[in-house]
Amino acid sequence: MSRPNGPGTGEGGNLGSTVRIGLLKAMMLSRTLERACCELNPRWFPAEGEEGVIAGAFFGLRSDDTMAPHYRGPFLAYALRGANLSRLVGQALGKANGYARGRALGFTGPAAMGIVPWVAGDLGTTIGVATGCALGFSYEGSDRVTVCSFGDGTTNRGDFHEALNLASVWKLPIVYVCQHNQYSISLHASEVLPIEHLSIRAGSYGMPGLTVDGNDVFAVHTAVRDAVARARNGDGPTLIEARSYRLGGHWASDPGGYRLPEVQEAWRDKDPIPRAISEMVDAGDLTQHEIDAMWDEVRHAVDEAIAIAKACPDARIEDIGSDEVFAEVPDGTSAHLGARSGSWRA
Amino acid sequence: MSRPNGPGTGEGGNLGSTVRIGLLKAMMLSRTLERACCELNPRWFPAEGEEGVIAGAFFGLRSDDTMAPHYRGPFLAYALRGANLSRLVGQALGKANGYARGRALGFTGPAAMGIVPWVAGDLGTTIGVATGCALGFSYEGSDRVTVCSFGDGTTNRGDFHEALNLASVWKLPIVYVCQHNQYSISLHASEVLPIEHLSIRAGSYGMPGLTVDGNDVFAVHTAVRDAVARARNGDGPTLIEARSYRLGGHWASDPGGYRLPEVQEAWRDKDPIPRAISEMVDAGDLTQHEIDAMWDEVRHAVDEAIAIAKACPDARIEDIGSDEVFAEVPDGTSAHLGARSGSWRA
Amino acid sequence: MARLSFAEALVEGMRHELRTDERVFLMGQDIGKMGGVMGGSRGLIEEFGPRRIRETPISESAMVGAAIGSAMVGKRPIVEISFGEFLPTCMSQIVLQAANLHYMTAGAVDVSMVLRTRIGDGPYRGHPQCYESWFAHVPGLKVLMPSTPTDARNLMIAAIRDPNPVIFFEHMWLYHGVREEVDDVPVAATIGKAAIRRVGRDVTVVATGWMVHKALEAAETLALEGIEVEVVDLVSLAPLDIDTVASSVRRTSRIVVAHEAWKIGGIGAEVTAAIAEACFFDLEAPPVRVGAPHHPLPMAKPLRDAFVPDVDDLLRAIRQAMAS
Amino acid sequence: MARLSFAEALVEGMRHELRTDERVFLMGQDIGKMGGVMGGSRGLIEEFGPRRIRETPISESAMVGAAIGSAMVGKRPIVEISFGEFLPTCMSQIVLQAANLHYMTAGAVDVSMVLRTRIGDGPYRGHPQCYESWFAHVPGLKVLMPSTPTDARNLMIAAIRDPNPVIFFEHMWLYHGVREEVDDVPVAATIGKAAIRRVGRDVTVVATGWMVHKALEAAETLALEGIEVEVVDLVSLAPLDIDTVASSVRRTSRIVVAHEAWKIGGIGAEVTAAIAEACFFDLEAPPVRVGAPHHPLPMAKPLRDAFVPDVDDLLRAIRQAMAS
Ligand SMILES: Cc1ncc(C[n+]2csc(CCOP(=O)(O)OP(=O)(O)O)c2C)c(N)n1
Ligand SMILES: Cc1ncc(C[n+]2csc(CCOP(=O)(O)OP(=O)(O)O)c2C)c(N)n1
Ligand SMILES: [Mg+2]
Ligand SMILES: [Mg+2]
Repeated sequence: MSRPNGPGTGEGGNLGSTVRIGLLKAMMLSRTLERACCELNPRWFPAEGEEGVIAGAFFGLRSDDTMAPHYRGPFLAYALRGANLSRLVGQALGKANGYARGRALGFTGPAAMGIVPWVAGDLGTTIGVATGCALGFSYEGSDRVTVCSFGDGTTNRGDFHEALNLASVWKLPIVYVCQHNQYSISLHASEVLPIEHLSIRAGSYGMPGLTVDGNDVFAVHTAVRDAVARARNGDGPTLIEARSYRLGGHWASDPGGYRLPEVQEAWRDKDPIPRAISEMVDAGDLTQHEIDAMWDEVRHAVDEAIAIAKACPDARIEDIGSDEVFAEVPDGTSAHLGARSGSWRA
Repeated sequence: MSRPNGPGTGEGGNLGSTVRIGLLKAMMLSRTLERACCELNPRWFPAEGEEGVIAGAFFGLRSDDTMAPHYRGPFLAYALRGANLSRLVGQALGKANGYARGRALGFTGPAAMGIVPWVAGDLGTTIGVATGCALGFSYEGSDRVTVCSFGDGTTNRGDFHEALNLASVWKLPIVYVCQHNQYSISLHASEVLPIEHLSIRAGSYGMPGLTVDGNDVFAVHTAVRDAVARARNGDGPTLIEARSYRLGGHWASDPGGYRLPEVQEAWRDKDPIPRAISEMVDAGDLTQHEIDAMWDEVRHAVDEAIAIAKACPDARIEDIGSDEVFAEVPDGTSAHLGARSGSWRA
Repeated sequence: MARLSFAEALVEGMRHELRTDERVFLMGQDIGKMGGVMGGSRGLIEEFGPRRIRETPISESAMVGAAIGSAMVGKRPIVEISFGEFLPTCMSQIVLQAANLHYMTAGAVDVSMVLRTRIGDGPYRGHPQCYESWFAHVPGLKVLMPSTPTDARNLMIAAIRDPNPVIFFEHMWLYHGVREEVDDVPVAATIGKAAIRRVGRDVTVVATGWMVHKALEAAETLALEGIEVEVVDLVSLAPLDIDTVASSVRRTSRIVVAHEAWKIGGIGAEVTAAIAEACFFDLEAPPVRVGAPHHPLPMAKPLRDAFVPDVDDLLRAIRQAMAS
Repeated sequence: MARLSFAEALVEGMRHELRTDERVFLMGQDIGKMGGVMGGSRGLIEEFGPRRIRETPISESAMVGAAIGSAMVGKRPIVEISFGEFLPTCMSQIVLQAANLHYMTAGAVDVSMVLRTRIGDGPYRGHPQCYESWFAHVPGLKVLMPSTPTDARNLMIAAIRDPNPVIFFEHMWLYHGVREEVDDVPVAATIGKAAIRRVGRDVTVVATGWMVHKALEAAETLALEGIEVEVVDLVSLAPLDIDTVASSVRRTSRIVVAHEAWKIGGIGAEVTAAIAEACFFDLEAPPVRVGAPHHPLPMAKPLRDAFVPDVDDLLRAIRQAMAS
């Protein structure tokens, strides 16, 4: 694995056993939760194979930090922040119990928990918003940070460029994690990216950039943890390219005829979860028995969440309407006429 | 002068005497023409000091290549393409004899001559259009190329990023020249750019990037000539950062109170025109007498252009209207109702 | 006569021009080996290969810039922005470059490009924003929204041949939702003409895209009650064929304008205002507009269904127009 | 009472909030040591320093994104897009992020930001595009266009305090072109209210920005002929105070709607359509719209002058409204 610019992989040994167990469990939860969503919703975006990146990026943040996860696999980030699993599954199903009451895309996050939510589908724009959260932290002089992830294909959007430049000029406390799964829908990275390593793009902004093995959750987490520490310390942003592979289709029902089954199989062998498990068993962190118990626990939690979500009513038309188009203007600041029509139907 | 990525400066000796004389004369023309525009129009954008970049970038192209010059000092590029000086001066004055009949910004180019014209003021977007010209050439399999220049500040626009990436993915025949004058209006590069050398941004697109001394017209031209040859040869785009300094204000009447007079004076001493002259006199290319004659010739041409332009009527309201909002649809392709109102006044 | 879906008809139109004009090519994301977004370019990569069916990075602004520049040097690009929701990412190229170039250069260059994009609610629940009225506001753009397979094919041909920038809106519900016998001989349709889809003497309903079909359904229902609805399909939002609408209104004296975009500031505002100006003394009742309610577009299916104006909304609006 | 220009009043409004609310800061290009674009932030850097008056790169989309994100974590950013012509470069942030966030999160976050920008013809001959109707079409945005120094200051204060995204259009001709005695005590104006600038019984003229002043001039002229014009300044384009317009029209029975933006698809289309719906039986004459002709905005001064609707255009329109 090349390291164009900064420290690299293989520092998993650095992490204490509690953190390692936490990372493994996070990956297990992500795998289980996202598989369930894929089964329940054929248009869900499978994150299978990329759990090392997601868990490594969002594990261990402070509750006052903000998270802006990529749309592929974000439920883990929300869960780490304390989101209720049945409300998340409800979102994937379009149920009334979702955090956005069915208004936003299913993969949106609970914004009140310091999550940059998905309120639209235009890739790249959330990178700018996440950067703005970091500006807010810098402005207030706090040591809060933002972690923002996005796909490899999204780094070709102008918004990526503008946001990273601004973050560097202002030395904002943000860590950018590229969840590099080698694909943008049907297009392989080699068709749309003229470079092998996205971490080199950090050089355009004078920020550290590094490439890590995204299927090594410990390596990802070590890199992000160090970058978070830099950011907290006022030393500015970092770009981390975490290389992995999208084992599933672009969406759950995508037959993926645009790629070779043998390549897919080869990547299946690099699955980050068995890899972490075998490392941890070898290191004596966990026994096979404990691992089985962790799977059981995670499966039980997800099954319960599914049962609750399924029992919920579908999103209700009473929940759309002109309320909350605008936040209410507090008294004494400005009187306010409000939107013209009070009802949701024109 | 640093050279992050590729060959560098000081190859002026490479150039034949005819080319060297041509470059000098081009700089003289640019200086004279643009000074006149500044005198005639307080909102003109002075290019004084940056002639090395402009002449070096646009001299010696084929007539079937396209040029997309930066808005600061583009008249030289147009003149090299054969534009009529009095029509250019007319544009700066808002006269009816301008190429766009007063419709476009004064610094717009004669599009029919293979120039990407300025039809709006949003910086960065023309980089995408210029890249499209190169796509057209690549698509048709010709060896035509595009040279596109822009300011240092403009490289922070998302459009810069998207265009250079696309050009590299498709190996388009285009040379990007950053006319780095260290300022974006009142902001020094150090306030808005987190890196010293913009040529490093080429690395994000896997294209060659190099930094040249923009006040050394021969160095600029050598670098562009080589990059043009690469592009013609099907080897793809290049980014050249040509470092110079804006001796005047952002616009002619800008007092420029945001910078130090002593720095300005130091740069005045590096003026690319006396520098080229003294090199050429030393090398025996030209005598002082010949140089005086060149200045006379250029001044005469510009004086004449001014006189003609001044005598022209102002842009005429007959020249606006709904004609040419749309190009006419040729017979047999599709009947066409045209715009609703035939007159220019609603 | 082949029975074509809307999507197939679109592909037929592009295929015809790709075959007959070497200058024509298509750029977009996932338009090749995946078969196109929602099948919107199915089969083209096999016939024309990657030089003419060009996959692009996620760089919408550069994509449109590339189309403009290549058009300026004589090509006839079709650039596909996968969904209308992504138009805000490339507005400068569209409204400041493409729209201005011919006029601002006093006619020195043409920008013969087509920008195709998918909008509207449909089987695919994502990215359906309907921003078409923005483009109708900006001079220099032609803005089309076909509602039938025949128009999809023949307007696509006309758009490609047109020497001007054409924004081509493809409604997602129509894609696989309507089929029609389409004449075997492709012809270039006339850009800038509205179409009367049903003749009626009592009330004029002006609609776009999927709403045209809903209006025809509403008309069937009302015919049973003896109300004869004339349905005008705008087809072209710019140039706007207000003459066809006006002459219909002069016959019916009543107008309802319906679209899926937000009512406030939608193209219906322009049609209503233009008719109020032109046909004030012909109207016997206030005009009625139907459009989406003024809040952001929700995503869950029941909310989406409630958000998008439907046949009931049209029936209510038409009855209101008939009431006074 | 101080006599303030429009630009000075804007700065006063920002200064007041910067002084009283530590969460408020301003971002933009050339807003500091240069004294602001056209003096639009003069003196602020001296008083508040570079932490609160933040110079930015030429990255409009990131600037708006930065405003949104910082608002989400509790700040009150004002982001300055130097000119309206650059709004197309940051549309996604405005219409898909800022506008949607509060609604789509079911109220979980507020986006308390002001986006200020300069539009319209004026002493500065560049970048004057008037795209305001695009924003009025999109739910979730408040859209303001003051026409007087008092409103400039007091609406700026209200916009900064408002917990929602407010797009604040500053007309360039007004900047140094109008002065007014402004009450010493700054107050937050009410957002969403139109203002009757002149009372008249014969015809209602609805206008925005500089056109309000032209309408007042036209009204003076027509008063000499015995025609009493009521001038309504929209002030707020979203929410649109159609009630104030409608009650004026109910008194006068005639309406002219005027703005500097292109007539087709401008905010005047919405006002005209809404009034045609609401006041159909009150109107005695067809509504008349005044707006820019439907071609791109030319740059040379005489062409610009001819392009921008003027007092003569208004006089003609008002006489037309009075004729039938
Ligand atoms: C601006 C924009 N353009 C195009 C799309 C359509 N689209 C949705 S997902 C996707 C692929 C994204 O690739 P990447 O960023 O690598 O993320 P991945 O799906 O691989 O996780 C595309 C092109 C979009 N959502 N937004
Ligand atoms: C998108 C956009 N944002 C802001 C401006 C306002 N503006 C005009 S010139 C300029 C400075 C440009 O700097 P640079 O690219 O370095 O070119 P220079 O003026 O130094 O030649 C700015 C910010 C603009 N024209 N377009
Ligand atoms: Mg990817
Ligand atoms: Mg510069």
